[in-house]
Amino acid sequence: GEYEPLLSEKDLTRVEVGGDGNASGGEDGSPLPDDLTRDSLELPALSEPELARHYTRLSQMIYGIDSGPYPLGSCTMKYNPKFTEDVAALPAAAVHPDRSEESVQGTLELLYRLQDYLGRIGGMDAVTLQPPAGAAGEFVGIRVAAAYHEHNGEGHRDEVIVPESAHGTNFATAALGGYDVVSLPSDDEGRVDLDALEAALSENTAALMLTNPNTLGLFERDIAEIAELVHEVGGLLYYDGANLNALLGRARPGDMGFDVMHYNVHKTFATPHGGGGPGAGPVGVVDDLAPFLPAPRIRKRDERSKTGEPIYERFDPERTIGKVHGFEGNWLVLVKTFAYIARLGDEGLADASASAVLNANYLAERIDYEVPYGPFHHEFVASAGEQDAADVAKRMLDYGVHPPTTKWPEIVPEALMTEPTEVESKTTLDRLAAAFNAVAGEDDAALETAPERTTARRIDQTSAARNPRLSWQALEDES
Amino acid sequence: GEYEPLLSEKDLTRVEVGGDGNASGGEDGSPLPDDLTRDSLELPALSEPELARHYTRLSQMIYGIDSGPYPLGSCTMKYNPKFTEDVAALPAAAVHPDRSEESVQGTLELLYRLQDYLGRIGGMDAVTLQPPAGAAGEFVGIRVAAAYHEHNGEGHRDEVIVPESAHGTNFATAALGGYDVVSLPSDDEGRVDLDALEAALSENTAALMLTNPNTLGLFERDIAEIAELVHEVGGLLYYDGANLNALLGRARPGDMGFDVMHYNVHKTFATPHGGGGPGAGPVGVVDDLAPFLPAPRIRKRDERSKTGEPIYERFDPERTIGKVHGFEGNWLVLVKTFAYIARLGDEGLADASASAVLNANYLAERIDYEVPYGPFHHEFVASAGEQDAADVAKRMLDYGVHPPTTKWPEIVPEALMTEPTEVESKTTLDRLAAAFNAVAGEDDAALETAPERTTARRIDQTSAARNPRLSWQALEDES
Amino acid sequence: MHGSHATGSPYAPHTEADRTAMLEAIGSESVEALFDIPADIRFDGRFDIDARTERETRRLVRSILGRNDDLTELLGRGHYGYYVPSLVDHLADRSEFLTSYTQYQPEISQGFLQALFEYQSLLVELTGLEVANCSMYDAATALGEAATLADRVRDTTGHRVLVPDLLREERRSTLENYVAGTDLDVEAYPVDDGNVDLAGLEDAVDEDVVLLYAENPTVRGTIEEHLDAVGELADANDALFVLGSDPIALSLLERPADVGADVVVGDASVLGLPTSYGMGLGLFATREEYLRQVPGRLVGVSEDATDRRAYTLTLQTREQHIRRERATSNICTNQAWVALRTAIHAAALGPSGMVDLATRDVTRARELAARLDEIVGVKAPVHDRHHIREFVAHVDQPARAVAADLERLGFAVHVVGDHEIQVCVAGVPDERLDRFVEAVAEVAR
Amino acid sequence: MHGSHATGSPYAPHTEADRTAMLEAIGSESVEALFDIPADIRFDGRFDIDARTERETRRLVRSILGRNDDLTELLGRGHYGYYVPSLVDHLADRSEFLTSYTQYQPEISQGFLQALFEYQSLLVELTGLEVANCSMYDAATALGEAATLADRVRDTTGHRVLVPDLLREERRSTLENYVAGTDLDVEAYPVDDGNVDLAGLEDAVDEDVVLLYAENPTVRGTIEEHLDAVGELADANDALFVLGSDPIALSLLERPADVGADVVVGDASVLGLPTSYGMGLGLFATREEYLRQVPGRLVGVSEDATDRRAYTLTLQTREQHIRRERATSNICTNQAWVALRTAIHAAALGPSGMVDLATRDVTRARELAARLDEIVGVKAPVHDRHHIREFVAHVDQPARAVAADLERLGFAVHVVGDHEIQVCVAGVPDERLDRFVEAVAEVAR
Repeated sequence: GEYEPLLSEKDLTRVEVGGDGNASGGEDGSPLPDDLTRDSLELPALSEPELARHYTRLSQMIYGIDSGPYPLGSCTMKYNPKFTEDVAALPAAAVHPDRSEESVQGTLELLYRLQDYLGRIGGMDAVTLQPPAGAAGEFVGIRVAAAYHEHNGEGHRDEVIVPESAHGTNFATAALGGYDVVSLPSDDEGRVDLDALEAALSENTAALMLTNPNTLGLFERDIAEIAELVHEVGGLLYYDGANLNALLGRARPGDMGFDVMHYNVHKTFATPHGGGGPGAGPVGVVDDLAPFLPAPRIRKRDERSKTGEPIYERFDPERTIGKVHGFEGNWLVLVKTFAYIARLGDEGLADASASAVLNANYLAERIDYEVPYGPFHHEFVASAGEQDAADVAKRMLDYGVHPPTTKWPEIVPEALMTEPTEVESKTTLDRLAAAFNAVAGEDDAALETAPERTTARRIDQTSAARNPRLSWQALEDES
Repeated sequence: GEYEPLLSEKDLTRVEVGGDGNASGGEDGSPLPDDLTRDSLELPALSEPELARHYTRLSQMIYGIDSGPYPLGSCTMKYNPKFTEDVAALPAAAVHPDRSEESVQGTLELLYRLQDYLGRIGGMDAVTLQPPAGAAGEFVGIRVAAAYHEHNGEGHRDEVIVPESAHGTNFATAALGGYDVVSLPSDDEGRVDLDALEAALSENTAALMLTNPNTLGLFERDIAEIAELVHEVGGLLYYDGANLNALLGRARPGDMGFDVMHYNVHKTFATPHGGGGPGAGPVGVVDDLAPFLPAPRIRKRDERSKTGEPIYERFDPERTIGKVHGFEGNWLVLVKTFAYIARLGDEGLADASASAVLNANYLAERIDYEVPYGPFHHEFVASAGEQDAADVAKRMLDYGVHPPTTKWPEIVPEALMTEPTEVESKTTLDRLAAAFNAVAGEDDAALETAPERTTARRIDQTSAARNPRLSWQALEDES
Repeated sequence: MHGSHATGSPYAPHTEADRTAMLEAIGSESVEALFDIPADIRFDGRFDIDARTERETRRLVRSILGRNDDLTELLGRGHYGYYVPSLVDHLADRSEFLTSYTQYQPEISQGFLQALFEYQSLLVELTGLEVANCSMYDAATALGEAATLADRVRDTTGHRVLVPDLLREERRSTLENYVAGTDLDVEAYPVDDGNVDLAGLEDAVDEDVVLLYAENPTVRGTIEEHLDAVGELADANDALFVLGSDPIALSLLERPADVGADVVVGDASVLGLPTSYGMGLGLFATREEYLRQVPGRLVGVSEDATDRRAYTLTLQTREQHIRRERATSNICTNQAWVALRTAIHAAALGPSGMVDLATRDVTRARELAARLDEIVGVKAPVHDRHHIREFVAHVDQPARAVAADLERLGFAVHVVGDHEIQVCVAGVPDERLDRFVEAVAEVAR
Repeated sequence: MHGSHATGSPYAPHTEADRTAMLEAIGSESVEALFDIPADIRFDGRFDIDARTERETRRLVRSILGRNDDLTELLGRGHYGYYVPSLVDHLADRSEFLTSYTQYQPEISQGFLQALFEYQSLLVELTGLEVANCSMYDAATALGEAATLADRVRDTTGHRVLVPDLLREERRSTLENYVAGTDLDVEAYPVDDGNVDLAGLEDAVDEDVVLLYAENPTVRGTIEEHLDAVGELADANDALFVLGSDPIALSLLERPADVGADVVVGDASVLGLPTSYGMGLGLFATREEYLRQVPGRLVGVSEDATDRRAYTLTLQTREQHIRRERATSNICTNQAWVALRTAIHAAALGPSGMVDLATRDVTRARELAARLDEIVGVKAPVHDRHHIREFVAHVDQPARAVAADLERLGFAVHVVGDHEIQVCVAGVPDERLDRFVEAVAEVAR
């Protein structure tokens, strides 16, 4: 891998703003008084060919889903069907959110249909599409729960229970919602400890946040009892949708007793992750909670248009918590979500889960590392044993594959949290297993110096944090 | 670089055709009698994710214009503006060639306007857009010349004169047209030798094919005299448009006395080369030759539509040579050509040539290899001297740049035919020069073992030709 | 498309033979047997969602979206339809960018990390602040995060968050949700003819204020004339001064650092995204002193084992996946790919292009207002201020009726008062503006 | 877009400072001084072509092409509008494929070479012939190249090229231009009810024939029933048997090698390209014995210096850049990128998908013909043969009038006789065919 200079190392051009030095040339100076404008702007000025090469080169230094397997447990990195990009790029999708309802019936219809699809898939009564990511979905869930309790005169409930093995966002979201987080240990088999749960539940419990299958890939078999316990004390049961790809067509959160859930569309419906977003985190709720959902939602009017087509409209739920996004969320991601679901249908979605579970079980069988808990579904957590899991990951890079999520959940020592997803072929899984096993047979020296075959070698994290240089300006100041 | 298996090494699935084994499953056997169908078809059956990875990986083993400088003399590898892809992909561009004129007015208008643009740029009276590549354009030119002479009762003319330093297609095209090729040596300064030309010309001369600037980048200063000499014996003067990017806005073939010319749209108007096409080779002619152009051409009708727009129609030139393509050429390439010209306009086109010439002169100044001929324009031919030019090229690959065209034209020993084009920045030219100069300083041993840093190392050409294996089936048979 | 998959996911590759071999290796009789789900909660129904071919799915979406009217949008108020160069699509759509995960393995993510580092640097130049993160969801959520930052960093026991009473209601509502878990309250301060009412603000501010928010330009397109005074007021009361803006406006308007801004929020996707129903890119920049309280991801420079410069996500101990309930935010997935698009668009414009674009936004808005003002029944702009991109016009007719009539003529505008419409020139070609003026003349009298 | 370039090419990067520095290095006073063009032929006029912004250019092209009517095309006759999976665009548009040159430096072109090698292999499987080149321009020029091949390889002194009298006129005209420089003459042999008239052909063939051409399917969509007999006739007279077909038809129909074909030509872009006004991909496959006489480029396998498999253009001594006037063809730039698209499309379909597609082309054409046949005033198909994709229908009304009426109703069909239209089902969704039947019923009586 060759080093690619920063844009600023290729060019920096300072343009004077305002007065005579106005960049707009033909104009008579600046259109604004000097005291309302900045003095100058200094940025790279490069031609289109130079930029094309810069970003092409940068892209070549990235491992994407089209590069090979990406078995990041809980992150569910699936192949992203190319056609969904084309539908999101349709000119008719490029509309402004402040348009009149009459003039965006297409957008409203698509959103309505997606609300409906998601409701059916999750077994939920009402869905909002507004949250722009999974964590934002969690936040909506927690805010809805809070509003619900408040409305019922139970504003004193100030605790949210979160299992030890839950995603970090669960804890952070509960805290952002103003709740005290009550951490719940796992039982010996890696599932919710019912006794511990009973002990944690109280009249102060606002909600229990749960992933099912959990982060070990294990189905919480006692989910019906868990739901009963939570509901008994007046709490709500929240479903973290990160692992929904394991269950499509076989179990629905709504049927398990969950009151509110979010969907991670990139994990369950194959929208691209974009190197960290945009995502979408729609939230589904049971009827009792529907009045609290964010505004607006979309509904069908009773009457039809002159040409007989249904008419859609926005409406504010009766006791809405208001907004969690300035407009209506990540629309283009929602278009891709809709297209994916409409492409696969019942059979496709069910097959996606079946293949995801099959793949995880097959891969686990093929690798030399121990997998302490089971039976698992779409992901499993192996233990690197005497090896350092983070080093294992670095070394796997040298074998041309993406490593699993590491060192989490902590219940498994030196965890290798692995989720191949349904898109990998047997051949690829065998190749991936070979990479695991090659690393399993290596000594610490090989692991500690890894990776050796990547664009960058092992990167010093400590130095980055100790001496933060977060912009090219900071680099210049340094030199 | 990692080896990428053939599709056939990933999977080969044999499907029975006809009878019970019919792949169409639901059908009642084959829809055709067995004796009209093949028995089976054996090809790879892979999923979309597997294919995405295959072709993504293949793409990573290719050096394209977005990878870096591509100074192939005479090939004119320019940056291809991205937006031209978008206009060629417009749904309205996807029409069938057998549509009625009334229903494809948009396509006809674009073709008409492009004919017109090209006529102005080349100084030609009439243009056909049908030839699907430069060599096809040459063939049209030669066929038009033949038809013209035939029409004038001069069918006896059976010689086409081609300078020694001309593109190989000139020779091959003249031969394909049934002509004897008369080869013309250069003078000491690298240009057409007027005495030799006079000697070669006769009443049997059908045409002289000429590139200007020639393949050494030199302008044929005597072009007016050359034209006079050719015309005097009743011959026609053909302009090979490969080097037109050197002259835009400064000289036009029509003004120099050329009777017929082709345009290489990828060289002059930045349409992508696609790893070997599709291209387009429109041909322009003076009035006398217009009746012989291929059919159809496009013209404007006298009347206008009800809404006042011009109406376009196809017409067959009076004494047309007929067709040189089954339909009307490489339409999508022509759309990109039109878009490029419409984007740049007079100033942009003139600047393209200016920058191309400036870049060639600057680069020549910067490299250590000798450049024996000048003053050159958009390209120059350096000599590798004691080094083998082909080895120099291989070694340049190791420096991350594309090498020049080598060993041609033969007038320069160990030729390095170099054309940076207008798109390279000074910084890139300096980097390219550094690559030249690094190689210039190396010994034969380093050159002969090059390249070392590429996906494949030096490839054995002799073995490929001696034992041709041209399909995966041939590889299977072997093993 | 994939022959052996008449049913099932077209993106799952197994043939029947693969499946059999894999089950055999696992030692399971069937795939269904791998599901460890108690019978009583098994779902045995159907979603009743039909599977479709790729082509049918494309036609379905096209036909649904085809119900959107084809209007010329003169709409803004926080979401804009600037022309995005083709280059941006072609580069950002490269699958390595589009389909990679968050850069937790920096050794194979250098390209994305560098692009995000360059995006951060762009914002540092535009704002004059030292630290920019590599994205929040949008302007509204970025403002919400600024409030929780204020809650964390202020020593005082204050609980008041002041925002202008001219603020998009959605933005305020989002802010209120973000502070619902804190002791903060959101209050409005007055605005005078489209600018901060300095006297009114002075009356409103006290020591209890932890955050003072202003926007430049405002939601009505006016340019604030006394931001330095606002900054001083905030400073004098030890309140965080948070300024809302965007990269195009910042190319021309006063640099936030120069008026004392502590945090800049806004929508950076004015560059990089075409109109997309409000999808955006939350800009978040702040002073270095708040570095360890910043929400979201930060890309920093480090070295690899061969001492070459390398990029990596840094200061991750602020984040939820490590700090859990003590994280600076719950954000995980952000808008990284949009930040990439913004960075490419900015690079394509270059500094002159950016200044020119903002300058044209000022002159074209001014010119359009002047032309509308000549129409009987219209007064524009309503506010006697400088404007950028957009302005409010008074119409004698009821605004709703005017907007509905304009929609019939092919133009979408905002209704912002009983007799006020708001129009935006961003991204609208000149000849469309000409036709718009004619349309207004037709309907406004 | 590029700030410092108010005028000039937006794709040329020099600033004024660069230009000055470069001129100084060269030792030239100005760029213009570098042009060595005599004054009397200098062009000092203008082309009168306005420069436009990228956006304006896009709008211009969109507005011009917007004049094309939006019709459902039931058109074929050698050019088809099959649905091309989105995957093909996304992969083939990767700039490494789209913007690279011919693979003269194979060490940095392995990916493209491998894709072309796989394309060749696809054609070998489809035709049963051992050698396929990596593209000609289109079917017509491939036929022309086959004729010059015949001219080179036949020992006889023959000069006759026989083609069916049912042949697209454009294809024949192209062929005639290709043989204009040889002694060959093109003649037609008779066709009977849409198939080769074997008796008539037998009468026409003699030792003077060097090339016998047939198509399967024919231009009228009929499937030839006695190709083996045609092949035998050619063989008996030592004529090259050239068969015209395409990859979709070849997935289902008799394998050319099995009926004695020496060369297969045709349009391979039925896979890979949507309707594109006739742009195509010349398929060219032949027997191994003609290997060294093949026109166009060939990719072969070799080894690199480390003995790893590597791909390279091979047998280049056949080509114009080396052999000049003794080359097997003048072709240089071909249709490589279209071949890539075809290969990806074929791979996306897989063998079952290809057979299914061809099978549906047979059954859907049959069904549509039957439905049209029920309409008063229509008889379909005209030929009592098997069809694939398309067929000719007799209409009692003048065909031109019927076609014009159908066009008003949104459908395009071919007029192929005074009372004959030709319709093609390829790529037309079922519900459009339903509406088409209604439209025919409306206009045909």
